[in-house]
Amino acid sequence: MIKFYSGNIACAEGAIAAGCRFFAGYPITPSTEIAEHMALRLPQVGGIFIQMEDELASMAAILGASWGGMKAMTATSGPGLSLMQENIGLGAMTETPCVVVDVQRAGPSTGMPTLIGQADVMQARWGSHGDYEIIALSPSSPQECFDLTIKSFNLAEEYRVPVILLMDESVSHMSEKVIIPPKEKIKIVERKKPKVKPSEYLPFKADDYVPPMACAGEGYAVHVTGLTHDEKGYPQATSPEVQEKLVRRLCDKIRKNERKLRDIEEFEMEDAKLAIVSFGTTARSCKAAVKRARKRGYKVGLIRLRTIWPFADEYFEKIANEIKQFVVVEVNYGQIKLEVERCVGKKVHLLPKMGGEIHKPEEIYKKIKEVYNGN
Amino acid sequence: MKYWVKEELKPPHGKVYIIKDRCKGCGFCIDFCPQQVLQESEEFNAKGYHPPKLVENEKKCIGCGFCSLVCPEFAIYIEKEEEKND
Amino acid sequence: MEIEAETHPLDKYLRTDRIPHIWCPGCGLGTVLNCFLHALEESDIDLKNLAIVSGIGCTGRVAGYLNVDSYHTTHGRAIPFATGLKLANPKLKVVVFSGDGDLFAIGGNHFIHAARRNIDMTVICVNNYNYGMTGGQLGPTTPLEAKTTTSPYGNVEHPFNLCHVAAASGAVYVARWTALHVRRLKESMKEALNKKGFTFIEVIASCPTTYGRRNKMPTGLDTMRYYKEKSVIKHGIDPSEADIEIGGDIIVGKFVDIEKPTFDEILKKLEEKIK
Amino acid sequence: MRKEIKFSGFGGQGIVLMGNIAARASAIYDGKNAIFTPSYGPEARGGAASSNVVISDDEIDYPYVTEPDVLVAMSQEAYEKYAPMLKDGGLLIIDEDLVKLKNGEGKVAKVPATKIAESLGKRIVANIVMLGFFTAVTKLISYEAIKKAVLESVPPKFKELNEEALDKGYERGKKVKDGKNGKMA
Repeated sequence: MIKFYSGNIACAEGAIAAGCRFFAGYPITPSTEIAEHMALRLPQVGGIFIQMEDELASMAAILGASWGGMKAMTATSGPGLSLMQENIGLGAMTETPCVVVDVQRAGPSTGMPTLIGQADVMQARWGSHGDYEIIALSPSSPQECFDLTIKSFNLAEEYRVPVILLMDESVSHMSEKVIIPPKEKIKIVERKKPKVKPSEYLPFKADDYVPPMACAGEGYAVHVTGLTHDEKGYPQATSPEVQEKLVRRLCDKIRKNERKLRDIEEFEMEDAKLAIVSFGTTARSCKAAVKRARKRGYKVGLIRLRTIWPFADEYFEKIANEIKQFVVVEVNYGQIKLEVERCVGKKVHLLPKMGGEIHKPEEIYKKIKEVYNGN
Repeated sequence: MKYWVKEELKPPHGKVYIIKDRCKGCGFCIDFCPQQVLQESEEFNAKGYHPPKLVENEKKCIGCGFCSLVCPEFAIYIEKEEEKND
Repeated sequence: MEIEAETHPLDKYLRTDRIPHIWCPGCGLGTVLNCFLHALEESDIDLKNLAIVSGIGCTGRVAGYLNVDSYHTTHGRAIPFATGLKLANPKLKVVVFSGDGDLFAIGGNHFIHAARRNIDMTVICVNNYNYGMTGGQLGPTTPLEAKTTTSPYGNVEHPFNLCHVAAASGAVYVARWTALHVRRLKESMKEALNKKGFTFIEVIASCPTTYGRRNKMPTGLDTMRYYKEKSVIKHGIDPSEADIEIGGDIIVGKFVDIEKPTFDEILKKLEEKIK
Repeated sequence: MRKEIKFSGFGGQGIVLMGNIAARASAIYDGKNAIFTPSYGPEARGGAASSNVVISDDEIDYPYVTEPDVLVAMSQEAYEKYAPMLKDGGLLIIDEDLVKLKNGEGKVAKVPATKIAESLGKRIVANIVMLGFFTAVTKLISYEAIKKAVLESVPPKFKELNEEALDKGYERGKKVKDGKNGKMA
């Protein structure tokens, strides 16, 4: 089926296709159409839409719904994501599958509510207090808004972690062709359930990093707490040993699977001497610039990050020697640039924008020429 | 109905059970027992509190269960003795 | 002679491997939880489908002691978490147990909106007039002039009358008791558990360690005796007439018991309509 | 071949819908690549409204309109604001009763879209008249495609009216294109 969807609508449809049956949200530009579309669609498929009183409540509600056995999502923008952070931490600590869509606008504070920003990259990673790992994906087209929303749900279920879909205002409002595969062709992942009797079940004991999850009403009488807890789920808030084991596992279940979670589009990278690194709508401009530069003989390629977190450390470490120069193009003042620099161990060039618009291809092309020719 | 009057006149009776080591000595059960059948014991429990004990004339407990409800530690409960007519 | 026992008949409702609980001697919280266990025992509630949600604070620990699906969430957010839980699985009987600070200061907005929506859940607020776990700071229910660690010269703020807030926000059942009114509290808990809609019970309870000793009631027993002296039962009165003041009567009773369609009932009707 | 189109006018004329229909027609029914981006937010309430379409046979990377090949202006304010953006040699399409041209225009096509809509009894379909005209004049979208896209965008009871509006505009456009009315300068 071919549809003509905006990124926001594609995201909402992707959620429905992924099996999301609970949405709690609070209106905020530029994500509002996701909530509106969920309000329209969920009652048609037996799902629940609730507009909460704020983003804190929205985030708490989707955690509750997830423990109630439903796949759940909220959608917001930067200011709302800030308000959700404490409960994103609760989601990480209690290993609650859920999806948080952040349609990025320009900040800080209220910033430019109707225009693009890409500066929530670090907020998505480090927004809540304490050590934890999270997964974040970033789409560049309405098609990817659909596909990556489904993927977000699948990863949330597989890894039992909140997954953040880092959209941006541009991709959220542009409309483009979206191909919706038939239902049976869409891969759907469900959370692992316990196979043992309630008396033998340890709700936070994991054999392969991710424990099976018993939801409310399934007879397992699980205690779930944001306090440091043992494998039984009981608070052990004064035991550094329990903390060590728990937090290490919460982080390692993502870190140790970085390669599996990695999702990168390489364009013209085979013989590239200079690599552009970008994500989201901005990457589209980069692609146009790379095409132009290639026509003029520049050996330049594009690395587009679809998975932002966990960061592809190993990938960048590996290509650090082959690629002479890196240019990161992003609508912020160098958040991904810092990550690339950390991995490749040398100076990385930055072409930032503070927000309100994406780069035009000619700006990027100009930067390519400059860096390539060593000016 | 004539039997009803006769039976009700016989006061009910309760057996008092105490889980001594759970007690934190708040005194609620002792203070608010309508029959005043409880008092603080001299003995210390494992946590160093004085759990309650029955006063001499234990027959006064009517098994109302107030102590069982008011205890914050789930440390005391009542079993109503069967009301027999003998 | 009293009989020494090892276990309690209501232990089946508790995670006994976590007892004794962390609450201080003379704290009313254990009494409230105990009444709740009795209410469960006397109700027809399927434990498999009972879920307890708490926020943060001393009362927030209730969830961890009950041997059912229980969720100890973040400060103030028990109600929205419970909202999601209940809507996602309508079979559940969801009970929120939390304190006055958690439910009415940091979480106050969620309380009024859940009541407005008539989400089918029971909220039990243990009101001890202060933030106990952090050492006795003033809270949204601290009476005017009461001394706390952040009102060392006496509280200068007017407190909430929680039952008035609940009723005004749309709760279908509103009752207030003290921790001394154990039988009536237990009965109210049974009524609330068996009623559909947003039901609310405020329990005024002692906090000797951080509130009582700064306010001339150094033990739990002092506070309970005060309740005995000052409590007046007035069923059915307008809860706006049940403000709490230092030295004044503590008006208790069942204030509201009305019928109103719940959020999920209305939603179900809507789903039928658009089919 | 990448073509950029900007539809513009004032709030309430259905400018955003025009762009959406045009891009959808091209993407779904002509099988081309097309992107639609609305002007968005407070700036879209009152004042000059615009919506943007990029149509291409190839993959569209940069999604925005910067130098329109075609500018459709349905208000004076929109014309004055956006005309300077028009690409050299680009085509300007105006509602001739609502826009007074200044000097130095290149190619211009004029249509009394609002008047035609009023003659059909509904001023509100001026945007559809304009879409029909645009389709005939630019040939960037096929008639069949735009018709399907229009009809699926309107409520059933207004299908007939919109079809008529589209056709009126299209007929007018064909004449202009063929030079019969001589209005395409």
